[in-house]
Amino acid sequence: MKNKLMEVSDVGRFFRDGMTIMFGGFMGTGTPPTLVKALEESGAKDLTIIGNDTAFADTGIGPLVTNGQVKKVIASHIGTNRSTGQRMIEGLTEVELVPQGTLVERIRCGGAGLGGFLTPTGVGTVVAEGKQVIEIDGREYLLELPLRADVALVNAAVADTAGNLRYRLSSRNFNPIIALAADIVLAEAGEIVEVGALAPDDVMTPAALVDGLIKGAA
Amino acid sequence: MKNKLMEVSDVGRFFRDGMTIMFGGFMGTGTPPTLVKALEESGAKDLTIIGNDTAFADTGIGPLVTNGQVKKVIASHIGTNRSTGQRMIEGLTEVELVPQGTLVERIRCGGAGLGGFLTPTGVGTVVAEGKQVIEIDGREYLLELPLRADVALVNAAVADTAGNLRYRLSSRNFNPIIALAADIVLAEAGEIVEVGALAPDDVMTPAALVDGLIKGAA
Amino acid sequence: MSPKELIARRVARLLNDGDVVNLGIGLPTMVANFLPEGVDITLQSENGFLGIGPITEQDVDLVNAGGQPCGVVTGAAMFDSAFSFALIRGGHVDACVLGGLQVCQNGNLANWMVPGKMVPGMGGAMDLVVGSKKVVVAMEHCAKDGSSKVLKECTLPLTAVNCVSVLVTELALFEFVNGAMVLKELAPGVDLATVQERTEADFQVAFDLKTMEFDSAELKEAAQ
Amino acid sequence: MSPKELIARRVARLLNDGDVVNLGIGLPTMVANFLPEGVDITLQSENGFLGIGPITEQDVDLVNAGGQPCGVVTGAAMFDSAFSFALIRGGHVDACVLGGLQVCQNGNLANWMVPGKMVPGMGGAMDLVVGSKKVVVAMEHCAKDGSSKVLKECTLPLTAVNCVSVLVTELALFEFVNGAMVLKELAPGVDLATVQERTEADFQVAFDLKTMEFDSAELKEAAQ
Repeated sequence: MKNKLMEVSDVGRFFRDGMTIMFGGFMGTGTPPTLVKALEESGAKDLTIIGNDTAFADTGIGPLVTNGQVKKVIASHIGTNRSTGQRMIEGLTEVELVPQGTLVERIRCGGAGLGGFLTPTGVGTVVAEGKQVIEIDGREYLLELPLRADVALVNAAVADTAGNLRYRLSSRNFNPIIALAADIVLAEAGEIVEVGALAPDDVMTPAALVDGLIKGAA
Repeated sequence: MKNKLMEVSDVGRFFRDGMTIMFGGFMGTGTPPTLVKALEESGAKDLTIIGNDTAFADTGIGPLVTNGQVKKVIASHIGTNRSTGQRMIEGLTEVELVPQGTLVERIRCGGAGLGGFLTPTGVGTVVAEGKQVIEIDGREYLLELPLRADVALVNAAVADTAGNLRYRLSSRNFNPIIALAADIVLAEAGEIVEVGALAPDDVMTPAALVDGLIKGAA
Repeated sequence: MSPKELIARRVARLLNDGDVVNLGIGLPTMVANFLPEGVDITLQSENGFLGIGPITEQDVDLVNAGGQPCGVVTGAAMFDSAFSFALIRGGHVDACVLGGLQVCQNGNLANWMVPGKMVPGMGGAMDLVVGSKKVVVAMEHCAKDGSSKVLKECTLPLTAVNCVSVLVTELALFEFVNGAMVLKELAPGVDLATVQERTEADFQVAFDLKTMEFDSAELKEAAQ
Repeated sequence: MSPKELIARRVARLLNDGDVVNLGIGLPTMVANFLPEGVDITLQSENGFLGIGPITEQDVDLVNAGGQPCGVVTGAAMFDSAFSFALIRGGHVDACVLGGLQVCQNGNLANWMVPGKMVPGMGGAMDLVVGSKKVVVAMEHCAKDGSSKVLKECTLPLTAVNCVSVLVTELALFEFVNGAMVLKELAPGVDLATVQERTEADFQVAFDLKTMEFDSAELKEAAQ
């Protein structure tokens, strides 16, 4: 299997202005700090970022918003990062709020080659605006469409050099889902092991999905 | 956490004529042998069974079909069990053939509270007959609907007494998916351990989904 | 007993042994402290696990749905966010307890946004109230300015329509049955007139209207 | 070299280093034996893993998509069937190789059913041909009765429409480009007239029509 390990300095070349970037994490837990830092330092701007939330002003994906690198946020929650709300009000950053279950399912949909799905979540609310309502067996559902990205930034606890990943506790969250939904998948892991050190049943994201891997802080 | 462990002799009470039963397994690998035997011995008839295939005449779910307990089969493949094909031709058992990816996704959909999903699989084939075609971004998709069951029969490698389950190698297949899609979930595991022996990151199906657990053959 | 504690204690007694429960941030989180003896519930955290427990040692990879460090019970199980919301939307959560900004008489809930003021996002709330078997709203009856939060019609953006099963405030407990809002219980020392006065919604009064029950040990504990 | 071996050897050379590949049952399975030196591919098994390998010791829990005992390579990863088909439909499989009953000139494939005769079910084939980046059909050019399996229009129930990327038979290799079927290569010792005679489909002939290349080591090995 190919060795996917690279230096942090190799990562910058994947980022361009105007890209759509997905990131794992829930209020920063499970967001890859080194990859986010590399994206920050790349100076790429006009980004669309997709993830559960924008964390805090100085943790997780937060700094990217604060820095003004982000044109649009697609998230379920922006309340903990004041800069996101402020930039939204000032018209500097567009924010699309999506219910968390719908958000992660739209990402899964994009990664799984599905054209959309029907969810009861959001029926009769502002979330339904502009969406097709389809009735199945007398219950109304919204037709929600897939989300994909150019690059996904994934945080793992352990990775083998081929890119098989394993997550730990609640830092798993969106990570295994975004790993299917982007053209380029970059992963960061606190611990890098030899191929074979992760048993096949212990792998949570198969190596075939990972394009590049860096060693992060343990 | 509740202890879900029961005797095989307690299992028969869950089965009734006319029920819909989902089962894990791929050509018998990962189908719970003891639970299938209990269903067979319960004598429940006119069953609808949902699973990837009908295995072989004498393995996996096969014997149930051969015995005439099954009114309808929903599966992706029946070729390895001659009795299924024969009963279909004789008009004794109805067979609904569903592409494997669509089948498992319909089950996931039923377990995940979604009303349906759009798949490109089957467009322009007999699978599309009677189904709504929805165009998204210029590509055609079939609207496929959820599947649920009264009882799911799950096969695990290891279970704790609360019902946390872990699968092994290719016997995982449909098992973790059907565990969300039935009113009653019965699991069989070759090895039963104390609660706490499975680390939280090693659990593949949470105990909360499992209603009853039996010790199967190791 | 503070109003919030009263609400949390009453909600705790709505939960059944064996239930899988999702508790929202704030007041709902307090419910876990007041479970009756012998009631074993499993707490779901929508960021990806079943079995929230008391924190023993802080672990950077283990936070609850409020982003706060937490612990897990023995027998906990971790999963990804897609699985977590499959559980939530798929009816595998027996009850969720959420705070509310407004509840109206047909069971609509508004709890995620005040236009022009507070736009944090809905997080997992919309999925939780649509998917949980029982939706309990735990909130104070009136806003700080004294206006009722229990309305004929919600004026704030909705979280979901017809979703509330039970509303518990420091004054009363209402159930929503077949589209009707029914007053089932009064808080200790509260009379019907007070509830009527502080409630804008039209509601029915149960034939067997009761006073909320707390067992004596509980009251004694609360008094301390 | 038997017709089947020739097909398998030619298909093997269509695969690129680093590809994730799904090989169907029968002839396609043979492809794994003929990978060129230095081409490292990962084999997907749609029943739930990446990294099929040679069988070392039989394990009751480890079978391939044909239900046969198999092995795994170092670095293999297991998953459930929903994930497996997310990989397949989601474009994460670079190439799939399947057998065919009929292929027609617009790239339709029929390979799962002969009404009134063989109704085994489509298994994962319909998802594989819709989702894989490249769909290679590996089949003999004519049926046992000598009739062409490469048709103007398929007469058997379809697996999918416009799905075939490349068709490899013991006579020729065709590519399907923008709805057109193009003859790109002839098998060694086969002339265009023979292909035309045994093909019902209308096809274009590539300007740079070539003879299939096999390296000398390969031919030597095959001759033994």
